[in-house]
Amino acid sequence: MKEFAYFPGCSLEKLAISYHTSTLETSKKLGVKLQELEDWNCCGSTTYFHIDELLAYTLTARNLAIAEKTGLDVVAPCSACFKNMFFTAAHMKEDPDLAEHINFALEEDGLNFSGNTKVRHLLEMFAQDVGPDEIRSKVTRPLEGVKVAPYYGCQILRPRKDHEEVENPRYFEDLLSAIGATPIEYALKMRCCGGSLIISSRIAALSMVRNLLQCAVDQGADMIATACPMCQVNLECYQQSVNQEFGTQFAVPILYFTQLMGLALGIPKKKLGIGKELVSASPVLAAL
Amino acid sequence: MSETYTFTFMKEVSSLLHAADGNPFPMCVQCGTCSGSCPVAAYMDYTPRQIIAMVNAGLKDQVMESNTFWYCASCYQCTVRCPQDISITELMYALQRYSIWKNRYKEGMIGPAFSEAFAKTIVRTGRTFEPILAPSYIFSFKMREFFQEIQNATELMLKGRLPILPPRIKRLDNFKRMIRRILPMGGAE
Amino acid sequence: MEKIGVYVCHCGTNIAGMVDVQEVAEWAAARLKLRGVIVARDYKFMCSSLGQELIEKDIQELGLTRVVVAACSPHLHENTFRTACKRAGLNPYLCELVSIREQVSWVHTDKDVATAKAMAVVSGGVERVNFQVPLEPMKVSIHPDTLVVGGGIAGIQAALEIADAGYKVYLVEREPSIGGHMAQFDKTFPTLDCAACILTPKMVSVGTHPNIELLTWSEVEKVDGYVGNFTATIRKRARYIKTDLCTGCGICWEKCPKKVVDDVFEAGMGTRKAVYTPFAQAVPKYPVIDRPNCTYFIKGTCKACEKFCPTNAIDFTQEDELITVEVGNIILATGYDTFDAKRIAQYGYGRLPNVITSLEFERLCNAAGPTNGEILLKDGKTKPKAVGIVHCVGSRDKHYNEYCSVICCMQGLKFAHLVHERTGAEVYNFYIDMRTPFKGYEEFYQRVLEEGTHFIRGKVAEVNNAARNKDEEGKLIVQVEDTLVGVQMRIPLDMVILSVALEPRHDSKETAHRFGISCSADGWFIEKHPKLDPVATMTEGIYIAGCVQGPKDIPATVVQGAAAAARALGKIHAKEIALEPFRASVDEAKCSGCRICNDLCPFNAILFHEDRMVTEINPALCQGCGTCVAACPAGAISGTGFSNEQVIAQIEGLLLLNLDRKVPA
Amino acid sequence: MTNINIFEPVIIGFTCNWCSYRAADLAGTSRTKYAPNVRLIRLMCSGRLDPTFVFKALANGADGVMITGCHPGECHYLEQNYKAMRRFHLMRRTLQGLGIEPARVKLVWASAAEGAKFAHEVTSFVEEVRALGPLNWGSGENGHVTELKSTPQEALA
Ligand SMILES: Cc1cc2nc3c(=O)[nH]c(=O)nc-3n(C[C@H](O)[C@H](O)[C@H](O)COP(=O)(O)OP(=O)(O)OC[C@H]3O[C@@H](n4cnc5c(N)ncnc54)[C@H](O)[C@@H]3O)c2cc1C
Ligand SMILES: Cc1cc2nc3c(=O)[nH]c(=O)nc-3n(C[C@H](O)[C@H](O)[C@H](O)COP(=O)(O)OP(=O)(O)OC[C@H]3O[C@@H](n4cnc5c(N)ncnc54)[C@H](O)[C@@H]3O)c2cc1C
Ligand code: SF4
Ligand code: SF4
Ligand code: SF4
Ligand code: SF4
Ligand code: SF4
Ligand code: SF4
Ligand code: SF4
Ligand code: SF4
Repeated sequence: MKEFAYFPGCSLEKLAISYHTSTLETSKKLGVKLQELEDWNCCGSTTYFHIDELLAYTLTARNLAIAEKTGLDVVAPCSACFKNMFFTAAHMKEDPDLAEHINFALEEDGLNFSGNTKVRHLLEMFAQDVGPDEIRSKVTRPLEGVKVAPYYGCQILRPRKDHEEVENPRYFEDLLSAIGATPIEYALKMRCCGGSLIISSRIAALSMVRNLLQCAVDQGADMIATACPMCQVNLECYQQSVNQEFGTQFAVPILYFTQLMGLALGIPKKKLGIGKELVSASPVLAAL
Repeated sequence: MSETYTFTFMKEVSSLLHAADGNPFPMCVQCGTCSGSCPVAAYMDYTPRQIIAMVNAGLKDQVMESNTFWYCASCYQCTVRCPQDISITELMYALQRYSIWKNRYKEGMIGPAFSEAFAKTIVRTGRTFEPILAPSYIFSFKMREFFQEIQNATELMLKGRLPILPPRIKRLDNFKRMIRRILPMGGAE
Repeated sequence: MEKIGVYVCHCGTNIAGMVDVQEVAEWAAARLKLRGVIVARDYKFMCSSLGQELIEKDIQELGLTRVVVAACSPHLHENTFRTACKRAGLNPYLCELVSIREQVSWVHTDKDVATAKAMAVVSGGVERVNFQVPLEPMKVSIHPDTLVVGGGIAGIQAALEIADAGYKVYLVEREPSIGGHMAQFDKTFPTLDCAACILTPKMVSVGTHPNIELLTWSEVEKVDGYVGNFTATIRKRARYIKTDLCTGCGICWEKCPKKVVDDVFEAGMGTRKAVYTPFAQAVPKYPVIDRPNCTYFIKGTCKACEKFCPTNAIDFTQEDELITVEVGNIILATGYDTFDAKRIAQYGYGRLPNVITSLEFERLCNAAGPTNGEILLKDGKTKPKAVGIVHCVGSRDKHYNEYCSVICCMQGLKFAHLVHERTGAEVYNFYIDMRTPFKGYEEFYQRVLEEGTHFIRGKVAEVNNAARNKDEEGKLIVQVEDTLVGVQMRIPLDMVILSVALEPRHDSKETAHRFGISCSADGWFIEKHPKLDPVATMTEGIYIAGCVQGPKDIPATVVQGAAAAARALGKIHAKEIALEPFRASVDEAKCSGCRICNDLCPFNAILFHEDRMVTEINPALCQGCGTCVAACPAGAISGTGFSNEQVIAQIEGLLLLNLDRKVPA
Repeated sequence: MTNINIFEPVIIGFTCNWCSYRAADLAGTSRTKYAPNVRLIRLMCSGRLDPTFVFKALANGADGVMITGCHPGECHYLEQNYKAMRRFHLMRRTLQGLGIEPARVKLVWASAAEGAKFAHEVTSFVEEVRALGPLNWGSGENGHVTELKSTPQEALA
């Protein structure tokens, strides 16, 4: 059985509660054990880098250190958390001075991070570590006929520069195919949704949301699957605002990929938090 | 009007980067890949490439007066494509930090206030909590945006997706002492 | 005691700027007097004729028996000073050149430290030269035949120059025909000559030249020997055609039912048959059967070609043939590959049908190409109304290749002109810098500007099909910053041409190793000197020409092909060559017959006499690496020019200064 | 060597004529700066390296020895650098037996194109040896040698 340390991140506590519950449900079904980190703290999202780089690394390093104690690889469902953990771990490994400075601070909480914990995004964990074949074998209700736009967003992929797949990854598509859905091809699958801009530069963010929805709908998407609470909220909550701002008529359900996996694995909708979304997915899912 | 080249600003900014060595923005060849890739470029006063040129030329006032780095969505699209391997996103962060420290930013910017509010919450509680963040920035919204936010919040509340009380981590004292080893707390405490 | 002269060079300020040369010379004269130094001088330019005369005069007047020159790298001027010594009557091998420029003044920053190091280097040289013995260069004869590998324009030019001078050439080409990349083009910049018109006559000359033995569909597998006396083993792959009977009539490929996508000559834009010549003007004219794709070889039936061939030239029983040839010189001209545009996924190559590479475009506008020279979209009928040419695809980018591919700016201009002329479409060139050096190139740029081509300064960020409005629907959208305006642009286009980088051949590292030469980290073959000897390699008798050495256009390729030929001809004319007499030899009296050395020589120079139980080294085969010298436990093997005594003495000399300093004051 | 207080190690470097000596040339022509503590000896091939050379260097006052050659698989003499590599490992064991830190001897592959790498390796090796401290091994009678014992004639005899 696969086992991972699990860092839910702040958003999953409430705002993205359905992501949390559907993650736990699908993992259970697939025989993956997730062990939530004890007493984790917020990783600072992207905002902390605006204030103090070292502090941003330290906040994340605390969680990494807690994860390291479990001896397991750690998974994060939120792309921003993932990126922070992935790069904090990488930088601390490359730069012993940085590691020393941070570990000095961690001492206050009786912690130390030596850089050995591997960091995975939840999507990578399911799509690559568990793998499409394994998932396919457990599917009881394939999502036949549902055209889903896989939305990678930014920070699952970037800024990793060491592999050329950052510009055209395929594993989300493979995962959707494994649960019987039809992944659609659309150009903006890795384009930023502007999540972090909704406060500071609303019009830019709204137009980014609009472009994304437009591109997915033009290519025939019934819904968009996300792998990040920020993306989900942004694409969903601001559809109304986009429609007001640009005179469009979008009503695209935005679900977490774990919710779709859960459906295909035969988990009841309620347990997956389906119904909590603002743009209802029922019309699309009714066809199943 | 003419300007004189000075390189102090460029050096100041590079010293703000965790790894200025690995992020040699004076190596920029002004190819524009970053700005061509940036999903926010259309809304920025200057494109990311222009900001790099301005930093290198020492045009500090113009850079500080621009909205560019506050509008950066941290999407890293520029960074993974730059043919010179420059981490433009990290430069944007550095400019944000510089701007907050020097308390210099374009009038009407919401980014700085939001960042500070967000950061203070984490430092106080160890976690974030959306509702108490709202007041610190929402006043700068225009009326329509204000109502859009209220509407969103209400809907989310009804769906059980907004928390009522701020969550706290358990070892908060240790946590605060840990932070003190990294930076003097100043007004955030 | 030897009488040694020490000469310290200023090299203008190159050395004197960082090393106190006068102090070094004075120190050598004083401190090394006991070691045999009787004169030490410094001079502004030792390699100038006055500098050399200085040495010659001292040899004659002071009776010097050894010379040490402290100057630049021996790879630059060792020969110069050896020749000077020889002129003055001193055996040239009694001269030692030590480097205080590349190894001292150019790499260090503290004058005192650099000066001290220079002294150490000089004293190392003095100690070593003491143990040098007079040597005579080994004379070896030069076989008059030459092997040219690669039949692109570089190889063709080199082969013709040598053959015209009256010497035999073996030209080995991997593909069924010679011609290389140039044969794929329609027009060539900057004069827009038709490529076939200028290339075909040369190809025909190669095919008919009495002095050229053309071996196409062949590869060199192994090379043994050394300058003047190489033996190359060549695999002639089975053609399944009896070339003595075939007339090149073309009936076989007309009748062959098996179509194959041609990834080489047509760059994937067109098809050929299983029996084929890559193009109509191919040299030689007879086809090959591509075994992995031939129905007969796959299924055991077909033989349509055999049935219809009027001369019974098809022969399915042929097998690969290994031949060996003896040659004196080798010219490598294996050219380049193009960058795989799929690696830059954001440009959509391979996903968006009308994003094509430059090589594909060459076929598209070639009159003999898949569309008969009509520039059409993938649907095969629509003419594009707007075409974009993306520069620097895979070049000048730390993620792919850092270098500039040299030809693609001009190639982009050529394409702009052709698109304009043949379709009237709007043409955009997206560039970072326009690089148009060399004769007539800037003028060509001017002409294309006049024609109304749009030039947008900005590296293209991405190409996609995500339309945001009516104008963009159904189009390819190029997203780019126009850096001269400072605005992000989205430009809807029908066709996007990616000017892909020139890259070393995918197998360049293996090829380099097979011929015993080195290649750069990128994979380009390394020339002997980047400025003063760009055609020779570090291995005597092996030359390089064309794009194997680095990206270049056709004129530069031809120049280098001719230059390589001239160098080979020079050797052939000299009939013999003097080799460095650095060879290992066994002192039979000391050899214990332990045979430890016996397996160490990769050149099989070491042989063991069972009868006498001693080892001997064949000086003709020994290359002087010294590995056996280092291995012999009895100290029975010695190397001329690199004896144990010499190296030990040099170590002592290099450390003399330190020993001095350890003496308490 | 100007600052008396800092230990400046002395390194003898053996370079191969075809690759690392050219890498040193390239470092020079590209004006790449590196630590001045190294003094180079040109051999035709790393395979020529006789272990006695290394011991001789250390005995005569060198604090470290750097052996450089073509990358495995790129030897000008086809495969002699593999032989150098094998010898190198043996040599380190011998040094250990003599009570000398094996880290005083370093093997580096550098092709003719790797001037920057060569420079970098020299500088970092100097730092490594500096950290080990002076060797002071067998430097002749009462620890000092002021004149080389053998004159060329003596040695030849
Ligand atoms: C799209 C494009 C357009 C261009 N347009 C122009 C132009 O208009 N004007 C201009 O001046 N230049 C142009 N160039 C540059 C031009 O192609 C080169 O300068 C020229 O072709 C180099 O010739 P070459 O003989 O060195 O290499 P190649 O043409 O690559 O020839 C090498 C030959 O060696 C053979 N070979 C390879 N490996 C082996 C092996 N191991 N054994 C035996 N044979 C082998 C190959 O099959 C080939 O026949 C263009 C390049 C490109 C990519
Ligand atoms: C400022 C400058 C810097 C440069 N730097 C570099 C560099 O760093 N690297 C580089 O690669 N290139 C450099 N170059 C280019 C380089 O100078 C040329 O490539 C090179 O010198 C050309 O050599 P040449 O023999 O063709 O011509 P020249 O050097 O001009 O030699 C021609 C010779 O012919 C003689 N001559 C002329 N007419 C007659 C006659 N009728 N009869 C007899 N003799 C005659 C002249 O006196 C002269 O000696 C530089 C050029 C300039 C202007
Ligand atoms: S992509 Fe890189 S090199 Fe190009 S303009 Fe931007 S920062 Fe400069
Ligand atoms: S990281 Fe910032 S500057 Fe870079 S592309 Fe994204 S939004 Fe633009
Ligand atoms: S001998 Fe060498 S160092 Fe001296 S002047 Fe000539 S090139 Fe310069
Ligand atoms: S093999 Fe026969 S049919 Fe084919 S070209 Fe030659 S002669 Fe003609
Ligand atoms: S036997 Fe092969 S080459 Fe001949 S016609 Fe048939 S498929 Fe073509
Ligand atoms: S020649 Fe022009 S297009 Fe080609 S790599 Fe150089 S600058 Fe780019
Ligand atoms: S190693 Fe020396 S002693 Fe042994 S066989 Fe070879 S030459 Fe003779
Ligand atoms: S010196 Fe090298 S090439 Fe010569 S015999 Fe010995 S091992 Fe062979």
